Amino acid sequence: MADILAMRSARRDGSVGGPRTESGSDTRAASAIGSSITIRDVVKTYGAFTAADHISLDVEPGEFITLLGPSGSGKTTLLNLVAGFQKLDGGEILVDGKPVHNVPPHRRGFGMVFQSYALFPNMTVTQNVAFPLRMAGADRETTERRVAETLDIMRLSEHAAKLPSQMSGGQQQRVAIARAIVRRPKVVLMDEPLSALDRRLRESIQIEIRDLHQRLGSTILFVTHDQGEALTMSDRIAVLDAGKIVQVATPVEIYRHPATKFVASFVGESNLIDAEIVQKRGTTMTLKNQEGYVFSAESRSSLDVGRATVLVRPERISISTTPNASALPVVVRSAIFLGEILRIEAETASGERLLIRCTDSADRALPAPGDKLYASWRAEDCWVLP
Amino acid sequence: MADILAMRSARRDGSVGGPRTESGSDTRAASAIGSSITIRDVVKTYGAFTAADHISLDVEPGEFITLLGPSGSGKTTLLNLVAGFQKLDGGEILVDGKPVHNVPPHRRGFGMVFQSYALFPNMTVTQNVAFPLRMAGADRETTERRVAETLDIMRLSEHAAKLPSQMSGGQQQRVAIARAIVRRPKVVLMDEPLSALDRRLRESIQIEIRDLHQRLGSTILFVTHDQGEALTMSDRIAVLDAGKIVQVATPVEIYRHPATKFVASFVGESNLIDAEIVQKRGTTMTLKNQEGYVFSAESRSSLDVGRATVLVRPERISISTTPNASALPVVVRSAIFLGEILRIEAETASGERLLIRCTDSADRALPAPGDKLYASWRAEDCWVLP
Amino acid sequence: MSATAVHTAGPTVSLSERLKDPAWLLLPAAAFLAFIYLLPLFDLFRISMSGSSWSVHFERVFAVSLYWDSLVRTMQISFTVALLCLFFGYPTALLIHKTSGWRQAVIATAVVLPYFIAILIRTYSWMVLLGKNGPINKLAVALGIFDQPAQLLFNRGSVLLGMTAVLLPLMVLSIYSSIARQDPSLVRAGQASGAGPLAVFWRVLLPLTLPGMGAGFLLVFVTALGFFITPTLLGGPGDQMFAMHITQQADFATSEGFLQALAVVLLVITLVVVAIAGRFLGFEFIWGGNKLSDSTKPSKQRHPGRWTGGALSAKIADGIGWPLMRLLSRMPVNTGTWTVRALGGFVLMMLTVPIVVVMILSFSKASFLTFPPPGFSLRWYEKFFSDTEWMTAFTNSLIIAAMSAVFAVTLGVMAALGIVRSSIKGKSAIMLLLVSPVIVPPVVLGLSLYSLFLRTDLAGTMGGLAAAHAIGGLPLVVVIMAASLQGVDRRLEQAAAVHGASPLTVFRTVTLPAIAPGMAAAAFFAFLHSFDELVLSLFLSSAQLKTLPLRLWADVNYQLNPVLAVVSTLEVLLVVGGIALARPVLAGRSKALA
Amino acid sequence: QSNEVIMQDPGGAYGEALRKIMYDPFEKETGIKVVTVQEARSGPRIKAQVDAGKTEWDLTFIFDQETKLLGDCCLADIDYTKLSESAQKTLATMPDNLKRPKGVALQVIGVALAYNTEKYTGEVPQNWADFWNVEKFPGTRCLPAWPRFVFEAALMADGVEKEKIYPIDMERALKKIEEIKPHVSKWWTTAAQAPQLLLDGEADMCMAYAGRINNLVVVEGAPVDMTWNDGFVYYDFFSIPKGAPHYENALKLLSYRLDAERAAALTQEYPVALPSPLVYEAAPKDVSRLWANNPDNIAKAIAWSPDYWGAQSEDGRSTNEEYGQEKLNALLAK
Ligand SMILES: Nc1ncnc2c1ncn2[C@@H]1O[C@H](COP(=O)(O)OP(=O)(O)OP(=O)(O)O)[C@@H](O)[C@H]1O
Ligand SMILES: Nc1ncnc2c1ncn2[C@@H]1O[C@H](COP(=O)(O)OP(=O)(O)OP(=O)(O)O)[C@@H](O)[C@H]1O
Ligand SMILES: [Mg+2]
Ligand SMILES: [Mg+2]
Repeated sequence: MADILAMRSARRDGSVGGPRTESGSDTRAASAIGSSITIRDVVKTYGAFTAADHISLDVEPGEFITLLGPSGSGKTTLLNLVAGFQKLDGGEILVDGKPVHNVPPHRRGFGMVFQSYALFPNMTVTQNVAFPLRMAGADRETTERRVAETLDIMRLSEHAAKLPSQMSGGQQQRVAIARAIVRRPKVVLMDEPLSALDRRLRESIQIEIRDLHQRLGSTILFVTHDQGEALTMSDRIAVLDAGKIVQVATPVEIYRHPATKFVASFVGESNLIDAEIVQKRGTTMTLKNQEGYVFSAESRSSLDVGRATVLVRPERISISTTPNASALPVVVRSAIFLGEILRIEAETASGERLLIRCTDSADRALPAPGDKLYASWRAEDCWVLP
Repeated sequence: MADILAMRSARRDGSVGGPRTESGSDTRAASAIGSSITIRDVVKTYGAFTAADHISLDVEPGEFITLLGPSGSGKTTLLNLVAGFQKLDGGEILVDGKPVHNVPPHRRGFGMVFQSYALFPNMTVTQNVAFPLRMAGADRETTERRVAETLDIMRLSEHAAKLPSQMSGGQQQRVAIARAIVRRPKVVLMDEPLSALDRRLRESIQIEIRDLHQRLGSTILFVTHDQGEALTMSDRIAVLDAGKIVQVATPVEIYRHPATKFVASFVGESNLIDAEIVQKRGTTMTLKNQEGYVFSAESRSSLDVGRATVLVRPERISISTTPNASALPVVVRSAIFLGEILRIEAETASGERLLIRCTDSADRALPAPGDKLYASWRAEDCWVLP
Repeated sequence: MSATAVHTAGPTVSLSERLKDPAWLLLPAAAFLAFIYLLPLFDLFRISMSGSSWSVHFERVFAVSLYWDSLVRTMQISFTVALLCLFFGYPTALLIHKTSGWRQAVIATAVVLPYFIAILIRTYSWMVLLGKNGPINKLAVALGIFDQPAQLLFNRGSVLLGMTAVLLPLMVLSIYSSIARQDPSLVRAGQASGAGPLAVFWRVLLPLTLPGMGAGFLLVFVTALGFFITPTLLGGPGDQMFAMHITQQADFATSEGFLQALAVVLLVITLVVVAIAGRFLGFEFIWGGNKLSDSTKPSKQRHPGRWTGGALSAKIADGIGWPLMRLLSRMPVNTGTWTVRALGGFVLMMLTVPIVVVMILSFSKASFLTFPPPGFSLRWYEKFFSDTEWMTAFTNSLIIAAMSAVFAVTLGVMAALGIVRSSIKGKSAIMLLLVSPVIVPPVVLGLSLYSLFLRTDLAGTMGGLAAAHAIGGLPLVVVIMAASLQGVDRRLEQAAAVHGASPLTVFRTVTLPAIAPGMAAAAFFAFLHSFDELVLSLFLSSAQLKTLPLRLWADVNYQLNPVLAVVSTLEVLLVVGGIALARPVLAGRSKALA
Repeated sequence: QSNEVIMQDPGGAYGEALRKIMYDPFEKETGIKVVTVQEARSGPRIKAQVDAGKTEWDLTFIFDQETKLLGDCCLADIDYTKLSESAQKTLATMPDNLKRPKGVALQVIGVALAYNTEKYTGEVPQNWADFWNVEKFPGTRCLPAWPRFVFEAALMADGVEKEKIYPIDMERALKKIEEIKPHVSKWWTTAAQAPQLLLDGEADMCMAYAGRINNLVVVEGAPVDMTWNDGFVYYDFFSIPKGAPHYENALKLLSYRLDAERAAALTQEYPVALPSPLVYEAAPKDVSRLWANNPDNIAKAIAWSPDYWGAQSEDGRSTNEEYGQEKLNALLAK
């Protein structure tokens, strides 16, 4: 997880060089033909169950936003509301500033990948993919060219004449993607479009989607359950839980500064330490954990007394075998050697679990269960959950 | 990738302590109620297209075998053949040593998760899950208990009264898993059963499936496109490509000693180096790459002259900034700092790409594009593809 | 984005909102029926109350126990026939579904063929088969089963047999159109769960094809209520059905008022019975009153009554169903297949043997129908072909039937969409109204309609006749299509819509292919309903416009002669030829669909 | 308006005979086209046409009672003076009751006892008493499912004299019918059924329409025969609806049909005759043996009374016919 993020943030931050800047909300005017989408206080209920609970989200034109959340959190529901398949029970949705509740789905000009693919069973792959173009009235030649292009991108050319029922799951999913993007719509809604693909294909299609996004500037609302995917691909991530949006932020922000415990533990591996606030000075807070270990942490929380939960990512913890006043003593429960990395599960004296990922330095022996270690972290790697 | 494998192999090899031994084919008699499955020279064609091309595979009782392969490689086809849904065009399938071509699917006593879930749309979740038990004639009380248990495992208890159409994709997939395992069948066929689940849920259900597997000793034939999943969960992995099985081996073996270039590059990241065989002594081979860099490698290949392809995993390459006779000089193209790890893309003088993942030691500066580095690896980390 | 224009003021919004609800699709059918059916029906009610006091005719209906008894008997017979059709129709539909290629074509043809034979002559061929000197008796005597020819005709059994044979295709095609849509992976899932073919059938296929079965049952039941030719010819004195009384009354010049009162009683009581039965059995599933999946509607179907209503049947299913299923799944694997084949084969025989009899009769030398014919000749063929009126009548019938089918299908499909896809209230009532034209005996409807047509100058026009025939065709289409629409995957429609297809295009590209089997069946029945329609035609045709049934009837009126058999034989050959020619096309399509 | 006449037509073999003997020569002679309409029950339709003010037909045939029931509302007076001379001559031989202002009888219909000659080779049934006598004449019977004819026959079988049949003692008739009920294989409702039942062997002895039996005996040589003893004779009337579009043409066609020679020729094609002795005399004796207008036959038969059946029933709710029908239906359904 951390890898992906680092890789991405490295690219983003320009350290290795990426075409785009940190925030998705900036100007990309040159190619920005995507629409803005404003979701305002949207409510959707099924009987007594609320599947979308006062959701608000502003999507900039050309932005790539990922909806991330556990199964059943309302991701598909939200996409369906944006696409116009379901009636809102409250709130409104605006596209390019205009309310769309009166615009039927076929006038919204979106592309969409359905979680269940929803390919037309009576049409061949080619016909499926050509469908949106035909609807848009494209001429024959353009249609043929664009369909061939898109099938090529999706590695489907050899299946062009097949019917959906004659294809494997992954092939069907790729047809669904092809159909959604072939018209190069201003807005593309994708519901777990890569879930049936193996890593290699998935990576190459991720690249194609990003590429398409950058070339055409389409606004993309992307649903995935794969955090890695969310972290690498999105301009911003909206984390959903039980029908509510709990945080919308850039991937780096989500990873480093999660808004809630849920986000912290849903995205990436995490240590959530229960501590008492000792002191607060600016954005730095001094805390004390159950054993009395005192440490500093970054915080934007408004809290300044009482208890708080502090997030420390496992890879941000450094360990040493020598006792150290400014370090937390832990006992190793298990240690696994992962290539160059050590994954250690340790426990504090009070029984709190601590997950540590650290480099395997040649200068010390591999820790064994029962060993004593001293863990420490930097204040800036430590985040007080608001 | 390497992490997962290491983590797993660590567990497997007993270095940290795992309940099971390396090979899946050993005795687990105590709980082994699973059936053996013998797939012998099986052929399945669709018109001119061969979806299963003389596939042979021996599955031991109680073994957990994963079918891994790119989209469209024939994984679903193979499962369907084992389940008895499609007629063989050649070969035979034996369960517990008995040919089953005359046994209709419902008498095979298998459990199955379908890639498309295939839930009964007219039944509630409870009814769907209870279905196999009722068919098996379980009494009411047992049925209720087992269904409740299984729903609980799958985190579905609160959805028990819903119809499939009222559930999210991930929820439906979990119902499909519940239905497949509720009867605790001797053989469970699972076609990408976790593809719609987020990491956390996926991990916990992976654990449940492993647990179930160990407790009951069911034989499991598992399809996934997720290599990580394949590597962590399986006793053995069968890699499919274009309707053929290209390798069947333990995860460690697959990762370390892939049988073909395809396996090497499909599973994990890899450097495939083209080299000329200089000399062969026992299982050690001396090779020379295009630039004349001479190195040793492990080999079980029967080749002893001519050209060969050598696999070196990126994490097995060590680098140094000082010239070294026994190292290969490369130029850095890009370097990304991934937490504690450096991911370097480098190029040899002859333009061959080399991917390197190595620890970021404090004693040297972060390499920048254009820097010269010296790469080397140990003979035992280097594998000559047969 | 075209959102702009639409979104302005409040009232406009609500209007366009309202237009989005497909309920308006009911309007054309409603307008059509209001004019051509409700007006005459109103007339019917008016006349039925035109006695010295409004209730005098009704008093008479209920004063004589005869009518009430007959009404009960009619319901019993119709219900039994519907059950029989279901019992024999389902395996036949399965058989069609399970076979493929030429076999499927043959079976499907065998099912639809009888519909091309005038009902009168179809019934007659049963009289031949079951007669004292008929083949069945002869065979039984030869085999020593009977020592002397038995009286197989003119009893309840022969009525049920005859009616079942006549109405079976309606059931078979209704069911088939819903079986054809099923997702094959569900069957696999059932099998993987340990369910044998029979159990899969019982627990998976059967529930999923309920709308088709329900539609078939409703149509057969309601159509059977109005039957009189078959029971008249095949029944004994104890098998008088209500429509027979009505027809009998229609012969009395003085029966005006009473005749209408009988019809009103039949209509009202039938509707009430169907409505109550529908309530009780949850008949609405046919037209989606109990639709499971539509999430846009706040879950009306969740109300607990449904489930408690289902609880009883669930208990029965638990207590008896499951053990039985397990037992069945332990039977040899082929049991199910063989049951289907045996029952289906029996049905096919029942449907085709009469055709063979008719064909043989068409070559008879005699001017009367007798089997085996005393000698063979082509006399009746010559007669048919030498008379241009036959050919004219035939062409007229074709044109009118085609027009009528177009009317019925257009209006019916729209209405079915309106019912199934809208969220209007009172769907059951609307549906009953749409189905009711089948119940009103044409003898009584005909006269009112004739007056109406005379006044509007429609009498004797092809359009008028086609429209009148569509009154009876429409219910067939609506019911079959409503059931068909239940099986359409909404997500596919959404997928089409989001990719730019207007509602009409969505219908054309997604919905239509999905409901095509049902629609073909519906169009087929609407066509044949018109092609076979006699009674309304008697009223509404003119000197210049004669249809085939009218010609046949003119012959039948005085004597049953082999020309009828000739016409039937030619129709059969036409259909078989047509299907044979169309097969490459159909096969290509079905392959594409496989 | 084109020069035509729209004529109601029974169709079938009878229709063909009419076309050949009557219409074609008529068209050739007068240049008036005869357009036929097939319809069995014209009364209600005429009423509807006249009500709507759009009469379509020129000449229709209706039942006896209907000349009275529809007379005022819907039927035009037949101007007998305008008929041709030959027609006048035929009319002169017909009883007054058959040439009413609103309708003229053109068809004699007979209902009689028919039987299978292969079944009864020796002694054949002679009257309704024999029909009821299942000892002497074993075998199955068939009867119409109507009160008319059947009640009369039952009474005759029960020994009521021909003259005393009307008014009918329904209870007595029903009791007698109950006796024969177990032996009746089929209670038929359409004219074509009875001969068919006889031919198929489903019934050995039937009450049947004379015309078709006659046609079977003479033309087809089928193994059936009939007796006119205790038979019934009644008439079909022809009328011109009010507002008929071609009144004059209708009179011309009527004249043509009333021509005795031609009417006789018609009976040879199809044995339904005009109720005039002139017609009978014009036909060869061997074919006219079984005709309903054979004076011998008429003497053996009884004149069936439409008036009785059309009269109010004792309970005042309906006609005798409807009342009897209900009684009969109830008995049959038992
Ligand atoms: N009915 C059919 N007719 C023709 N080709 C078919 C049919 N069914 C499957 N195939 C082809 O057979 C190949 C194997 O299909 P299969 O479903 O086994 O793939 P898979 O390995 O499960 O792939 P995925 O991971 O995408 O689900 C595919 O290329 C597919 O297109
Ligand atoms: N028609 C319905 N009736 C009742 N509940 C529904 C209905 N449709 C969806 N739900 C519920 O709404 C919730 C949100 O569903 P949704 O499909 O949006 O989830 P999701 O985030 O897409 O999950 P997944 O990742 O599993 O696809 C789920 O708990 C689901 O059970
Ligand atoms: Mg979803
Ligand atoms: Mg698959």
